[in-house]
Amino acid sequence: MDHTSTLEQVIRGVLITCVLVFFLFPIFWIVLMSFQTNETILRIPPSIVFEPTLSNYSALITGRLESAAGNLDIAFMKNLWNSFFLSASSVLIALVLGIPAAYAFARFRFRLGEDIAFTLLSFRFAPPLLVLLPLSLYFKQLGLTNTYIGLIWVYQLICLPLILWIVRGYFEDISPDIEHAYRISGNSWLKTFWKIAVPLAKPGIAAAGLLAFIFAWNNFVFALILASADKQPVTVGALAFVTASGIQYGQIAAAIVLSIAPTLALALYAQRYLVEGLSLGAVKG
Amino acid sequence: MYEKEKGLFDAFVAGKLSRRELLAASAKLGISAAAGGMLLTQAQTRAMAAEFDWMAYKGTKLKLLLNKHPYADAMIANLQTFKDMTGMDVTYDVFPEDVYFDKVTAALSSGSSEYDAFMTGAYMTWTYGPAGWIADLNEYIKDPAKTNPTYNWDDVLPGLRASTAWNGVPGGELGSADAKQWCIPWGYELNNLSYNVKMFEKAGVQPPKNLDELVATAAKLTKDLGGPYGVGVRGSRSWATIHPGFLSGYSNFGQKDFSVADGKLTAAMNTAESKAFHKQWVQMIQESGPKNWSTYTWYQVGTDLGAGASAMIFDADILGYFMNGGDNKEKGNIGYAPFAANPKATAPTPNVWIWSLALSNFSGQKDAAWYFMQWASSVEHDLFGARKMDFVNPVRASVWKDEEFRGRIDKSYPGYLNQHDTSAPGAKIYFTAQPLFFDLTTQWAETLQKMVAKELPVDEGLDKLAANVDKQLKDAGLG
Amino acid sequence: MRRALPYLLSLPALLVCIGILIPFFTAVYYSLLRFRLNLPAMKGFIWFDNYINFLSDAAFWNTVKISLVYAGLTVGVELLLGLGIALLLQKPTRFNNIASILLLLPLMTAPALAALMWKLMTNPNFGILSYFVSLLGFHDFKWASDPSTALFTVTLVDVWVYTPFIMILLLAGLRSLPKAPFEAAALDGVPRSFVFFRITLPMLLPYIITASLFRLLDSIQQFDIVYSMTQGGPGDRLMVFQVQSYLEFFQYTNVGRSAALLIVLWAITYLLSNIFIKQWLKLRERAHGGA
Amino acid sequence: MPHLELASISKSFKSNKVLDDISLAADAGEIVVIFGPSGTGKTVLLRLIAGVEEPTAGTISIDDQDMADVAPEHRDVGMAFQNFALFPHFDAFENIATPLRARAQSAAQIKEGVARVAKLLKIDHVLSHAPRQLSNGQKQRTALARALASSPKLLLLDDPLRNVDAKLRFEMRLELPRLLREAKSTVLYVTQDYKEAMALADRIAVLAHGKFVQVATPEEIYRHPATVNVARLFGDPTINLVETVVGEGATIDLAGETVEIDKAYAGLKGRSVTFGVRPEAVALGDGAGLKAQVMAVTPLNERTVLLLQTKGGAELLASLPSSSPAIPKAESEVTISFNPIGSHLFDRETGATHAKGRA
Repeated sequence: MDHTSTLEQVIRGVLITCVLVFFLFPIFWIVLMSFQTNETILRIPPSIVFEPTLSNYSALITGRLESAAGNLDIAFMKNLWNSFFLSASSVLIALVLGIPAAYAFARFRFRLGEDIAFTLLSFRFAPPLLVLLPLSLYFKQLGLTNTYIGLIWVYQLICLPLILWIVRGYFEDISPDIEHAYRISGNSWLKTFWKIAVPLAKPGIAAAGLLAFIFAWNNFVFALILASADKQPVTVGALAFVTASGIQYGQIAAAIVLSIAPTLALALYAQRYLVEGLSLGAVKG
Repeated sequence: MYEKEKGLFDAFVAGKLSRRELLAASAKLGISAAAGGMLLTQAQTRAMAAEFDWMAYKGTKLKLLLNKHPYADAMIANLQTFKDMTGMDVTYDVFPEDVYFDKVTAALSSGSSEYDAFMTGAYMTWTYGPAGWIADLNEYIKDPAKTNPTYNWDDVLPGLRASTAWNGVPGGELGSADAKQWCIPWGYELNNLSYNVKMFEKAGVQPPKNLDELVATAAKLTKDLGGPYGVGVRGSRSWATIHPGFLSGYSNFGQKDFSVADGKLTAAMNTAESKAFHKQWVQMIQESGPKNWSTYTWYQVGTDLGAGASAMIFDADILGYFMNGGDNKEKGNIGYAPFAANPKATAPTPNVWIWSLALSNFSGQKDAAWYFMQWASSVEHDLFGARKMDFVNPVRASVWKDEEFRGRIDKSYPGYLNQHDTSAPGAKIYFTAQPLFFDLTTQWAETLQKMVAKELPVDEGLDKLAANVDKQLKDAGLG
Repeated sequence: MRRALPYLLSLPALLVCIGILIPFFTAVYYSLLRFRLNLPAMKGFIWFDNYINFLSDAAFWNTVKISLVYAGLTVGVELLLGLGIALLLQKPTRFNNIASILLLLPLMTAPALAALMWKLMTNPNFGILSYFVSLLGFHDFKWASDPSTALFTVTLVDVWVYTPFIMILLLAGLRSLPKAPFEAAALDGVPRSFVFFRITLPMLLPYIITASLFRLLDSIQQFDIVYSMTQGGPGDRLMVFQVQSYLEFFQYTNVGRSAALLIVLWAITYLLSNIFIKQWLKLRERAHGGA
Repeated sequence: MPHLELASISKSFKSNKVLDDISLAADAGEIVVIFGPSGTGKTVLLRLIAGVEEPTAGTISIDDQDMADVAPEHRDVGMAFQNFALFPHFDAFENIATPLRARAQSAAQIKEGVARVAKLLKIDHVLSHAPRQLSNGQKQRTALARALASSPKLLLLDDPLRNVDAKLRFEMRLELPRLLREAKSTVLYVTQDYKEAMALADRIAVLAHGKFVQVATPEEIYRHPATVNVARLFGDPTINLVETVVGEGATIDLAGETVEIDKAYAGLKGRSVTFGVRPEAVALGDGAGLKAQVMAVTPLNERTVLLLQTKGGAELLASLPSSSPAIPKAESEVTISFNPIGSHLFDRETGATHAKGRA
């Protein structure tokens, strides 16, 4: 639409700027904080003039925090790895389980189909607090207490419904004739699913996978209750800087920045697929 | 090592010599202070080894659940000593304070045998004990076969020993003869004033002596300083708002949370005196408390003092202690004062928070775990932590007498020893032990919030609170 | 084989979830008990007394009200804002693509940590936002601390964290809409408002429903932000379900009551999502049934 | 032995019966056009044959083999979809190559096979383009090429010219017969354009309300439509239809005037009928007989269409070759008669054609 007026463009520009400021200013502020000591962060009034320090990051990365109160051991990098491992594996498994199911709900009208789909969604709102405690008993009997496998299993409660419902919508938007054409051309159901349905739903899968990854990454109650300290994610790890002798805002800010980094990288990577999906106008004839 | 010197240090460790005497005697023997320190550590191990088989559980693996706290840091720093002495292996899970008690509840309510011993507060044992999650430690302390002869349980401050012992009867007096020892005090905090000396000088005020003065001084500070506010206290919707300064002041007027008669509890927070106290307290917050008071927890109260946003706090003494160090802007500017809210009171009556060690009932190796607990709460470790680490406040009388510790504190934290020594005799838990502790204190905090926000008049609010509390006590079969 | 296929495809996902959720039934059982961990003597089966007690409990109704208001408010604002932003960024230019990813940053910040940061930013002394607000002349703005602004503040944080979620789903939806109707409308000179309300919005509706459904499920179960910011206060101003049942469980160890609260929450959520899904299915029938 | 045989096929979606007990046999190499207005289940029928849907009842056999348990990929069918259904993530070459790849051909064979059909369909210059870069005509040809590429024994073409512009449709209508003959496949071709049907079909199967109304050669269908509806669907301009009653000795009443019709209908006296006459069967003269006034003259390329009105007010269309020397002018008066070959009587109740019996 080329006939957008200048006035409209100005208004759009102003609106986008407002949006970016609102959503990104806190992030910008956190980034600034991550280069400050507590002393400069806690100035009255706040100011953006400060002498930057890398001490927060070096403390997180080397795992030692030198402070007047003594040395603190920080397991932050381990937490970061746990977060990454738990989120990535959970999303991967959720994709493996969720995409075929999403496809089934999108393509087939089958008895109990909607009921099964709804049941799967309803897991999303099962109260985690209450489920987790009895669950720890069952886990003990199954030998899953304090194992990554157990955690990844529980993480399916976050990832699976999300992937299922978002990807389902995308599958439904793909004309079934495209798949029919491929099958009639002489390809099996499985090959059609793999070569046609999945690639065409890629933007949806990328979006759902990314969101599931983010939600898994942000969770902390599961690991907190079901696993010991060495399997805690970064969300629990970052709280370690809330200490009796004060909140280490600089380190929390640095922890947030470090914990955002992998997700951001993933999002930028997934962006490729999200964009690729945009040109699929033909699919949705 | 010369036998004479060894004898000298062993005598000190056994408590036969005071620190001063030891120093004098070592000087005579020509031992330098530094070498003296080394000898002392060796003596610790040797003394504890005497007449007790520390190696009885050699090879056993213990696992602890710890809160991220300077006390835990001090223990971890000294843990090798224990491992060497006992041949046991000790691992630990450290969780951030924000989520620590959730983790404890999760682990214990599921009957997890993963952890043998864990850190706890005394209030929490009012839940853990009746729930059957923790062991009565009297069975260990009083058993010479299990506890080493130099453990010296009676050295632990009596108020703290009593505060961590309860007979499990709702309303039952803490430390009564039939009480069970649910946990061992490890480090504790009492509530007094910590204040910014420079700000006080600037405004020309002295640390207030009672609540009237506190309200007036805080108001004057707020007005005169032009920026920082007068007094920081906690205000979040939590039991933690009630237990520090608030309850300390409240108790000083002789007020109780409940009255107990015939084993039944009734709310006691709506007496005339209580209402008067609440009014003053609410007025103080409204006039000179933090603007965001109702979100204030330990952290905000401390941060404000350390960063110079508040002129004083009525909260844990060690919070003021922490804010005098680290990378706080006001480090070195913090002073300490004992505080008795009631002008008629003879001494402060601070309520206390006691970080303690408890023994999990689900542990498969309780005897071995007790070995760890008695070491971690021993004079020797307490001394080590108090001298070298931020293991304050120590819970043992003998440590408070230690000159090195006193010297260190007096030098860097002027007035700290005085506030502690003045208040320690009256320091104990002033709450009535009962299972609805967390429910009812949270409601109390909620009521306070409504009063400060002027949504509810004080008198009416307290009457309502009392009625509500009575109903819940009845529902639970306690009232 | 052909008939079994959809079952074969969806069964693994179902089994995996059901496996985890067996304990849910334990929770239902708990809700029928008088069960407080620290009063073991009074444990007993009481049928629906926990639920019946709610009926006469003003605090419970306050919780229901607050939870619904909170969910409605946050989802409503986020939906409008998210839709607006998605429309602004609809054209797949390089700038818009990068902007849409950057806008996901708040979502990538764990809510518990985000709340901690917002708490600092709204601190009256050190907080940059308090500073800005005071520059505008509001010296006494108390953010989450004051009953009259607490809901606003917490909503603000929720909006900050979760609007990007709706935005990205709607953006994906907008960009995958077929182009033909829009081109036709542009050629015919149909007014833009008409295009938006009669073409864009209806076609986007399935995405809007999916996005708001997930937000609603999360929002009505909000915990992290409210708990870190105010713990349900000031007073009982923000006492939402999860915070209340969290306190009941972890602090008061009142398992029976906590379970009953959560089951009520579950039922409300179930009901709401059922309504949404009915709508969603209807739309889907309309969109695909005609072919 | 017919190549494709449908026996009593029915298909329902929930309570909605789309196909109702239809049967059809097609010989190898035969082009059968399934013709009918939209929504009559033509596409569904093709899908059933392709195997992407299952019939509710009945059997489909190809080469005498029951297809009930044969998956679509094993039916050796080529299908072109109305909406093309190109694979958006493959380029045109890969789209066309799909059936060849599935048959595990060598790279060289695939290249050759694609080149062959691409050349045939004149899309060899756009093979490297993605579907979204193709014009509608190119998309349509690509879809057709894909269906043809593996030279399947059975070709199912679902209204392939529906979504292309008029010019291309015209061209393709001329080209397709040659292409389809060359492919030597049995073809089922769905369309709702009667000219397309007439141009392509060996036989036309007219589908209405889930049933075949008539299956016959194009000429037969045109000459002897089975029902009034079939008559109406074929022919441009459409057949003139007048509701009337048969009178004495093969006459009908046309707006108050008695008009003679084919003597073969003499036995139908008194019946309520619809009289139908093709515009080209309306003969114009200037002698005695039924008079009509020429209201309008519309030249349409090869034919010229005249709107006539009788004295009684009945309006009729007549169609003459444009080359005819005697095209009357507007406003002039003519005498009309009806050529028996293009005249029919249909039962007014059932719509069925009355057989032309002996008088």
